[in-house]
Amino acid sequence: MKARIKVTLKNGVLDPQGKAIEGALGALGFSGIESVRQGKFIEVELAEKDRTKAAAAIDEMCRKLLANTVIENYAVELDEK
Amino acid sequence: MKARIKVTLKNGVLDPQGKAIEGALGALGFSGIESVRQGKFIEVELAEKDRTKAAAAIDEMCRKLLANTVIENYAVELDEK
Amino acid sequence: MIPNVVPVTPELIAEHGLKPDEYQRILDLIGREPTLTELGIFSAMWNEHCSYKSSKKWLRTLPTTGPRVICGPGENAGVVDIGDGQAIIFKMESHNHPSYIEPHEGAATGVGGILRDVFTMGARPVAALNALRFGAPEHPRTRHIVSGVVAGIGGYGNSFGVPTIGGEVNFDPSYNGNCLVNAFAAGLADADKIFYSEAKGVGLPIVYLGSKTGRDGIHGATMASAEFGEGTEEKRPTVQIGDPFSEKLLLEACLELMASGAVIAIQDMGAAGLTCSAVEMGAKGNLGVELDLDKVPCREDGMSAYEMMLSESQERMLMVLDPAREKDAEAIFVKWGLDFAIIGKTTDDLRFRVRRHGDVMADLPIKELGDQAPEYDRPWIATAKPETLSPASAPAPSDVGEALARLIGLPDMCSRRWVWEQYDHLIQGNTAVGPGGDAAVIRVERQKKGLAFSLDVTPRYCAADPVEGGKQAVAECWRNLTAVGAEPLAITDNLNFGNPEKPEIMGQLVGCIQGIGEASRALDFPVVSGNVSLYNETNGKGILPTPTIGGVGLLPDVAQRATIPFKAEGEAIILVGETKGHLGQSIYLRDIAGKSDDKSAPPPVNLAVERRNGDFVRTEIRAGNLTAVHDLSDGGVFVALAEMAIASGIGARVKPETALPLHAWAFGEDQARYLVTMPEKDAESFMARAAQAGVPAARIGVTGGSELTLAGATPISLVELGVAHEGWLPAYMAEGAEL
Amino acid sequence: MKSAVVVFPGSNRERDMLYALELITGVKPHAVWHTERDLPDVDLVVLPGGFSYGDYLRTGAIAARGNIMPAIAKAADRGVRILGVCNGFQILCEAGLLPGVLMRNAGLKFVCRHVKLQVVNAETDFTRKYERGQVWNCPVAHGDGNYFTDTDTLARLEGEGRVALRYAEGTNPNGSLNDIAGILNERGNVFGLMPHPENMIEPLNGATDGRALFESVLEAVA
Ligand SMILES: Nc1ncnc2c1ncn2[C@@H]1O[C@H](COP(=O)(O)OP(=O)(O)O)[C@@H](O)[C@H]1O
Ligand SMILES: [Mg+2]
Repeated sequence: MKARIKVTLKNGVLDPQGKAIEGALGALGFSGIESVRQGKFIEVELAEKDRTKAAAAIDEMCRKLLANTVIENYAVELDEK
Repeated sequence: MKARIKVTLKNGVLDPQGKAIEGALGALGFSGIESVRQGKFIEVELAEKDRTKAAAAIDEMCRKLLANTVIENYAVELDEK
Repeated sequence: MIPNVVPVTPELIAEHGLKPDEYQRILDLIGREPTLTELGIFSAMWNEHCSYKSSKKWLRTLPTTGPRVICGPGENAGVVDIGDGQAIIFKMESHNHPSYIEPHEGAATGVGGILRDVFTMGARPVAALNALRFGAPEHPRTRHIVSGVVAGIGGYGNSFGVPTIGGEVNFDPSYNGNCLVNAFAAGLADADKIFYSEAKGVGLPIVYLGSKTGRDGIHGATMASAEFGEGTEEKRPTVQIGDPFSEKLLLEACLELMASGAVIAIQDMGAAGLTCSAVEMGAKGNLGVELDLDKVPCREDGMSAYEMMLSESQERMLMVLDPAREKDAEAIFVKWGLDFAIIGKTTDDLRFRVRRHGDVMADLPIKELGDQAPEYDRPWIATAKPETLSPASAPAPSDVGEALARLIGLPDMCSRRWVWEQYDHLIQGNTAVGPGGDAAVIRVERQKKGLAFSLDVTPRYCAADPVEGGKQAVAECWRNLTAVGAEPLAITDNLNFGNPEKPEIMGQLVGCIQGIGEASRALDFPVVSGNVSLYNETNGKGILPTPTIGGVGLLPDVAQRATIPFKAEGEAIILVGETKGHLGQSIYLRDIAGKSDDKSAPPPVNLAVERRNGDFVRTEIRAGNLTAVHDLSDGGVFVALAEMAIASGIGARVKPETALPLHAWAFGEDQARYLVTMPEKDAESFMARAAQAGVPAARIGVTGGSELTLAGATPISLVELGVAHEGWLPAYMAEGAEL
Repeated sequence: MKSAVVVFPGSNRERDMLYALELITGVKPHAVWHTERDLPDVDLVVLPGGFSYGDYLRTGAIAARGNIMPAIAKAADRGVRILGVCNGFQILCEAGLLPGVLMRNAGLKFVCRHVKLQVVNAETDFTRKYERGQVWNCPVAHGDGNYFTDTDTLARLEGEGRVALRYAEGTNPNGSLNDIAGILNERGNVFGLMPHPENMIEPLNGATDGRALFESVLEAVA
């Protein structure tokens, strides 16, 4: 089972990297950019075949380590493969 | 238009972060983890309403700034909103 | 998996960087066609980087011994005695091409490689420096490369935990398509606990330690081999990624392991990883080596013997362990969470044998792999001796003060703060003089003494006159160490040149080595390690010859160091050394007078004078007579004065007594000179001592005020100078933001 | 004073800290490896600077979940003084022993330079040897020192005098909220700061302004 996890900053949390990217894109001549936010994209390959169990495990991983839930949200996609 | 961009390391490129996360998950007692890879997830809000134009602009941003195409791949999803 | 037996076509040979006669040499040596793995092994061992085939003949002419030299060239790094049973171990190495392709990772892995060379010998790294050469600022790729290289160097060293305390940054169009990243590292060890790469003992386990092996950096060679296998997409050569975290663990594990007494021999895996390290360990110890590649920890599936032998994955070590201590060693590897495996053993048959899946993939004579490498006496043409430019024939500026204000803010002259603030230069708590001084100085941990470091070369001098340029690079390095009060001990060199198959380029290499040799002999400043990087060319045009010199000096008492800033108002400023107003190849001539095509001679180096003046200044520093010291180089007296003033916020009033045109006096780049300050009351006796030592010295002015005033020129405010000096680099980098 | 320095894989200023503590307290501190589950009996536990686990994922995140952390939390509950410097501060935040997070520097670059620190609260166990309002010199060396927390927490920190140190005179190197350089927990026995007082203790360092921080703890536990 493969899990694709997006970790994004919560609304209202300052995002220095996103802001810098926004500035850099502007400097490169791109216009009409309203906002940029940067997060993480983590892919985890699991031996677990059972979807429910895998989902539960990944959720726990996110809560315990992969996301800092004080400032971050996470979303998981599971994929047989 | 909102673009969601996943930037991931190319196959075969060493991913020290992924390796460290894998180790940490193991230490936390998670078993059956076969691999972890870490990438970036970038969300860009564009004023552009035209899908084709937006796609072209985002692609250029990725090549010029958001991804390091020597070592990274990128994938874009576009979303009206 | 790539098959091991393939038709050896001329294309395949060429793609492995081997010339037809070199291939013939292989056939003669082994009496049969090589397997693919064997061809790969030969190509790795016999390339320029490992075999020094174009430079060896000339490198042999360098002086490499001295009373303090414990180990000269031939090991991972040079070892020099610093008293009290301690040694300093240091080396410099280039990572030019990788840094051009991927600036961040290329530079980072360059730092990682040189740190490994140092701790492989049992030393804890205590200082890192780097000499960087970039293309013209206006070239479209330059900014991207500067940004990536600096972040890469900082990112690696900061995380590893070594202070990065100095270096060089220059811009020149000749580096547009070929930047130079020369990384220097130095470490401390007990002089009787140095570790070498020579294997000892038959049948001993060879242990692999560190990160797993992947398909990193298997250069062009892989492209050739890929057509033999399936899944070519997957096997494309990849850039090496630095992992400073693993390197830090490797450092601690190695030092712990060495202290435990389990290590018999150790060698890091650098260029051509497993191949070079295993062959060197065996060949040096007159032993054969047998490797079972199935045991090698791999990061990717299905790696062939060929790929494993050529992989340049980072943060890996190879060692011969005392079998009686295997358990202790294992406990240390486990503690640090590192991959390790016994991957082979030493043998008595002098063969280098490599197995994969039980099959012998390579079986070669181990000594010959290194000893029988081709060596060339390449044709060379000496660079024509240039004419000397007379001071009077160099165009004058409309105002010398205004010229200074421009000079101090030029790309090659401005402050490098933007660079070194990204480097942790304070970690370890021993930094006495950080970046920005003549030489960087650290205290030797828990001791009174200190060590000084400096990297130097003036490529435009080397281009105009390789011999004088080579001499000058060594002399300037020696002078920088002297200017902080250190006794110069020894050097490492990093010779960056174009294509040695061109006689003019070979002539530059030969000339520079000759100059380096002359200077290091005259100054008792032996060469204990080094590295050669050739083929630095784009579209058939070579870089400026750039033989970077890295010097190390010793201060008996770090508290006696001298620094650049003026210390008080009303102090005497004295110029030590003779000023002849030599403007040929000067920054002034190139950048202010607009003579970028200057073909005249660089300033000549008189090594006896260099030594006499320097020894005098060092004695005065150590006697505590001087309050500030700065050596003179690019930009001459006036630039040095400005730097002393800006660094202190104290101005100066200067009135030279000279028959020279003012701009030649102010900006001439005559060698063997220093600016020193002292309380006014001490000036007279200083002048007397200088006269007695036969050292030319002239009182040229007094510190004080908030301006730099040179009689005959418009005074300039320090604020204005400071803004110009600090401004250029941050402003330049801000123009094209990078992530 | 008895002290301990906790060492994680990738810590790299632990030797600086061990040296500083020995120099200032006159007692050799313990070095505690992260896999331990118990701490020695000490008055001060220090989490030193560095790049624990390479700073991968988030700074301090992996170390904060290490074996030794429950023991540190328990010690904090007992009132033992806990000091986190730089990466140590990041770990304390990730472990929830201090509120908030340290994000990427606003300039996105690693910054190593001297800054000026202003003592906002001189009545803490970590700052009592300074004067209130005193400004001192101290180096910083970090890429992620940009302190951030929600507005309620920020108001509480400020209101309760738990912002002990601020970057002074426009020297904020990282964009941290309210120029915060160092904060305390509610009880006042856990302190985290980004700057490196352990590198400001001898004339060689240019000044000795960092000593008072260690001397404060020394006095507090006496
Ligand atoms: N220009 C040089 N001057 C003196 N010694 C050199 C020079 N270039 C290389 N050497 C020495 O040759 C040996 C092999 O160098 P190198 O292959 O770069 O080392 P490594 O295998 O550790 O990367 C080293 O001991 C090095 O110090
Ligand atoms: Mg080496």
